[in-house]
Amino acid sequence: MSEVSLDNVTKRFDSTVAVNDVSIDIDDGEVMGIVGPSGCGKTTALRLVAGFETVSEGTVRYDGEDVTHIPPENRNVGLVFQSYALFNNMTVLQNVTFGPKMHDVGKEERRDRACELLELLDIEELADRNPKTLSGGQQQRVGLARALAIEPHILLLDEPMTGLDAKLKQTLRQELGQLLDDLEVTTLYVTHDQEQAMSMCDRIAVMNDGHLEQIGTPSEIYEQPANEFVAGFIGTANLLEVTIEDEQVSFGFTELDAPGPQRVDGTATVMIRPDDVRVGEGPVSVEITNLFYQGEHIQATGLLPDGQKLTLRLDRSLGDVTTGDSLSIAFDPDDIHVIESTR
Amino acid sequence: MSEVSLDNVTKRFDSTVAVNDVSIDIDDGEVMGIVGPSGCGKTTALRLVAGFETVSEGTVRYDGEDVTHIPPENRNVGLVFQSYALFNNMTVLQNVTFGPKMHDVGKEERRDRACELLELLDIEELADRNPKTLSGGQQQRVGLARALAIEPHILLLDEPMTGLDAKLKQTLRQELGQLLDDLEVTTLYVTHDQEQAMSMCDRIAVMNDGHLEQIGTPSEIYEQPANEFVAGFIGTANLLEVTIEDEQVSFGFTELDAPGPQRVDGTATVMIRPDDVRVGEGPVSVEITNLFYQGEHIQATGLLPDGQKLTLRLDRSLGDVTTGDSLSIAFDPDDIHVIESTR
Amino acid sequence: AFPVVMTFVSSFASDWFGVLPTGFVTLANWQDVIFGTGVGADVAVGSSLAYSTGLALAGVVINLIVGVPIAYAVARYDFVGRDWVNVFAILPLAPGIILGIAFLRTYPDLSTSGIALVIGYSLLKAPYMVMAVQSSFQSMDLQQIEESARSLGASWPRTFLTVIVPNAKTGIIAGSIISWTLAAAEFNFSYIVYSRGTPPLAIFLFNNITNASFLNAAAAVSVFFLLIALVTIAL
Amino acid sequence: AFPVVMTFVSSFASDWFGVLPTGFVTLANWQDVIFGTGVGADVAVGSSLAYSTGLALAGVVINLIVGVPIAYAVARYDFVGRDWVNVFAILPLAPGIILGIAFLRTYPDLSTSGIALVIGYSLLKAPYMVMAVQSSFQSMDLQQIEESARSLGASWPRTFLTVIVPNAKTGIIAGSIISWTLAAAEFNFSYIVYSRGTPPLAIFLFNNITNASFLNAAAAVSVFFLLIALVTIAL
Repeated sequence: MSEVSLDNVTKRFDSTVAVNDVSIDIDDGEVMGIVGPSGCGKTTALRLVAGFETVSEGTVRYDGEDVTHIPPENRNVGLVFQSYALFNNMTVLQNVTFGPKMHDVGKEERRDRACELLELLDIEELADRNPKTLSGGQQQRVGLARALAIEPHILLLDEPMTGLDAKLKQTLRQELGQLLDDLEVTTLYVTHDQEQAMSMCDRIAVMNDGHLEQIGTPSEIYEQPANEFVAGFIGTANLLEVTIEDEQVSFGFTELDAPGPQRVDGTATVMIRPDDVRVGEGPVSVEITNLFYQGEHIQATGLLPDGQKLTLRLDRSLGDVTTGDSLSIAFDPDDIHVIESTR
Repeated sequence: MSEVSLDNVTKRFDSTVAVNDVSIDIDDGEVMGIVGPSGCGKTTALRLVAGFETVSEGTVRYDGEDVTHIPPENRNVGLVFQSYALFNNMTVLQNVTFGPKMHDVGKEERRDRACELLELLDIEELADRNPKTLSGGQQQRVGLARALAIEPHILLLDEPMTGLDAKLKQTLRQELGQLLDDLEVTTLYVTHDQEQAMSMCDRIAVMNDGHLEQIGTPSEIYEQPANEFVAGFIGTANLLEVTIEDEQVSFGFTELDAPGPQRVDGTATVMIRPDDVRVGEGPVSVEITNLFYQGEHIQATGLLPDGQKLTLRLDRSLGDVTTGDSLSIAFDPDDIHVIESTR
Repeated sequence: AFPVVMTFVSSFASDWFGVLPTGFVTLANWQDVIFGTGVGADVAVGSSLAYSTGLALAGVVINLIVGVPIAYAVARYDFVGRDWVNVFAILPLAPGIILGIAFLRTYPDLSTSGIALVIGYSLLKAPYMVMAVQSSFQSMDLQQIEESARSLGASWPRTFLTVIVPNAKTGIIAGSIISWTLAAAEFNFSYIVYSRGTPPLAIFLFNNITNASFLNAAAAVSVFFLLIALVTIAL
Repeated sequence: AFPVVMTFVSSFASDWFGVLPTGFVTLANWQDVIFGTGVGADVAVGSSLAYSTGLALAGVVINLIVGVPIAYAVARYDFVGRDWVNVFAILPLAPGIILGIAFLRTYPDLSTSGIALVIGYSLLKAPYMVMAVQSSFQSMDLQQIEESARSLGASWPRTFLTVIVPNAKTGIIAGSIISWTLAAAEFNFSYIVYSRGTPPLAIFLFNNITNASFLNAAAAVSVFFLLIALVTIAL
């Protein structure tokens, strides 16, 4: 396993810029996620790492070595696609030994290596099956085993969960996360699903419109989003306009002491996560307009005194709240995050 | 809008029973969800309501009237498919007026009705566009407008969210939920995604293997699942083996007073939701083996003293817990649910 | 593609005896075709072309009526014998020569009439229509589109005509062009069935080769290809 | 399909003068074909059939070598002129008669050799190969499969031969059968190019019809269809 880095990489297709001056360093053994809406350039970034697209500007490095102009078959990367793209003309075992065979690994050794991987992924009994006959979850494991069999510098996962049942997705997310942790494989995980990225990745790069918006650990990104785009894309965010003066944050309807000295003075946007709105006590009253039961909690929309909407989470114990009720809420100074860039 | 009911409906295809003696009553204006894994019969149930499959046994009723043998074009149901199935040979407006036209509504009136619906769904500016050129979210609205234009007895939604971006799905879920509430349309919503069903439906029918496992409000199903299948399919469930004797619930490693008199005596299975495990204080100690950051909270897996796994939710404030730590936990007698059937 | 270009080029030449046509540029061949003053066969190339065009068109109409529903049924439903229908509809197994003989034996009185040619053309070229239309049907979600229309109150025939067929427009047009061009150029069947009257195009061309006025024929074929190109662009 | 059945049935008859063949069941026709004792033409049906079969097979081999990569390129890449390649590869526009003449003019010395027939067959029937293979390619996720193989260390040619081609097996087999049967039955082109030696099947049949030993021909054609059926089932 290796460190992999994109240094100031730009990729243009004719007149459009798919990836615009993006730098990402993935540490040895790290699971890095790239998330963003469709068309944000995340898949192009993955294809640049794999070598299926050539960069227009910038450098791709594996362990510090420039691989920008090395063709994909000599880069030694493991790819798992959304469709898994298994070879239906071969058995599961032949799929897994295909990579080592191409790398001239001896027959005995590649068989042993494949069996080991199949066992690790708990699919050794599928070795002689045709991939076509497998379920989605099984195909995913075969795809993983095939990619891991070449002991790649980096494992590239392109939306590997899309198309699976919601429940299966949850289970596989845990298993895959565990596996990547255990194997200490350097991994690049591309997805539009921020929940998956948060639970599986060590760090996450958020892309939008070809740009890198923010890169950081899941909690950094969730709790301290760099701008409104990140705040809105990762989780649910309440964005409120405030005036900051003398370390006092004024919402118009209530005031708070700012959490430490603020770099902004004047008008600013603050973000409050729904789960950070304290319900049941406090100076602000909201009128509930909407309730969505979600099992663990109830997501509610309330109207603030100034008419802005606020999303909040109610505990299941508040299950008897109905539309039209008023609830008292409070914000904790530590839970509001001032967004400095408005992009 | 109407009441719709399936009375003891069975549907056989050759030797397989797709729907097995299922009864569901949908009240006027109610949003009923059918959830279950793929192949559970939920889509067949929807097709029986629409009339695209004929029942093998049982009766389908609209407002008490037997429609079992009425062909689909005379049933007046609004259908929205996963693919939306818009007519690409017509404009958006022509799509929406198609239904009224088939029902011999006058040219003026059907145009007015369609414009009203497009406005309600906030897509009036798309009226002259070709459906092919629209985004997924816009297509969904056109599909809805088309289905609603015939003022159907019941609106049938077949996995209408699958295939959309995770973030878009969240937004549309709220909008659609709100819309169905406002319109008071009797709705049958079929999905494999229990989260969507819980937040959008008034009641949910859980199906498995052709059978109806449970029917109830989202909170009934989440908090009092009828059996292990429902407990596991809806949300995340910890299922633990216990012995119940003299209103004492014994876990082996700890004991609890039962919440009121129990119908079971002897060995039983209890369910505890991860968010009901109280963390930080209590008689039981678990060793954390796994942590998944999920933004709002952290999902953790811990080992109980007897080696069983327990899923729990940690508050973000416990963000410094790492694998290998021990945490004290407690169960509240009110939060454990004894599962009576083991199916 | 190469012979098409070669033919087109040579239609403007006055001679073609060696490897390449010579004597450019003459419009004499085209004049012959268009005004029917050609030498060689006993009728003008133009009328032969018009006759073939008309017969082929009639064959296409039959193909549309029969082929589109077959393509639809195979793409949409999973019925017993479906694979057989598919194989028989698609494999263009019957050589024109055999069909022609079977035809003559069965209906000896029809031999000289255009009806025989039309029916033969439509039978021979149906597979292409079915194939082209089927590929259109396969790229759309037939079942969901059809069921949407029916739930909106459209009867099955109405659904078929107002929703299914218009959505398969591309395939239907492609199928019509292909089966029309193939029918207009069909030789074997035409040769067996034709006995007197205006000869179909392929027969005319065949007769002309022995009479050495190939350049006339080239012009006729060029007209034919231009027609196809125009129709293709127009649609 | 009807003429095929009719032909097969009549191959066991000793006479066919009215609407239906009569004089069942005789194996004489089959004997003629298989042992080459047939009357009518100057060679046995059997050798003519074998000759055509071989020529058509050679044409199919050329089609495979040329057609599969074309089908792949069109299905996989989005290059300039792609639509043109597609149209020219797929629209079976060139009638055999024109191709035959262009051929004779260009290479007069080749006329009697089998090479001319093989090249002609492969050019004429290439569209069917391209179409059939393309439909196989279109149903698989070519790009992801190819890129998976390459990321595993396979060079492009190796990826093509060990992964892409085997996955398109169904289409390649279907394309081979279709273009082989069509080539074996091609008349127009064969008629123009053939001058002496063993006649291709279509010419043989054509000659036989005038010589009234159609039942021999029927047996020959039946052999031909049986062959196809056997190959189709075997694969």
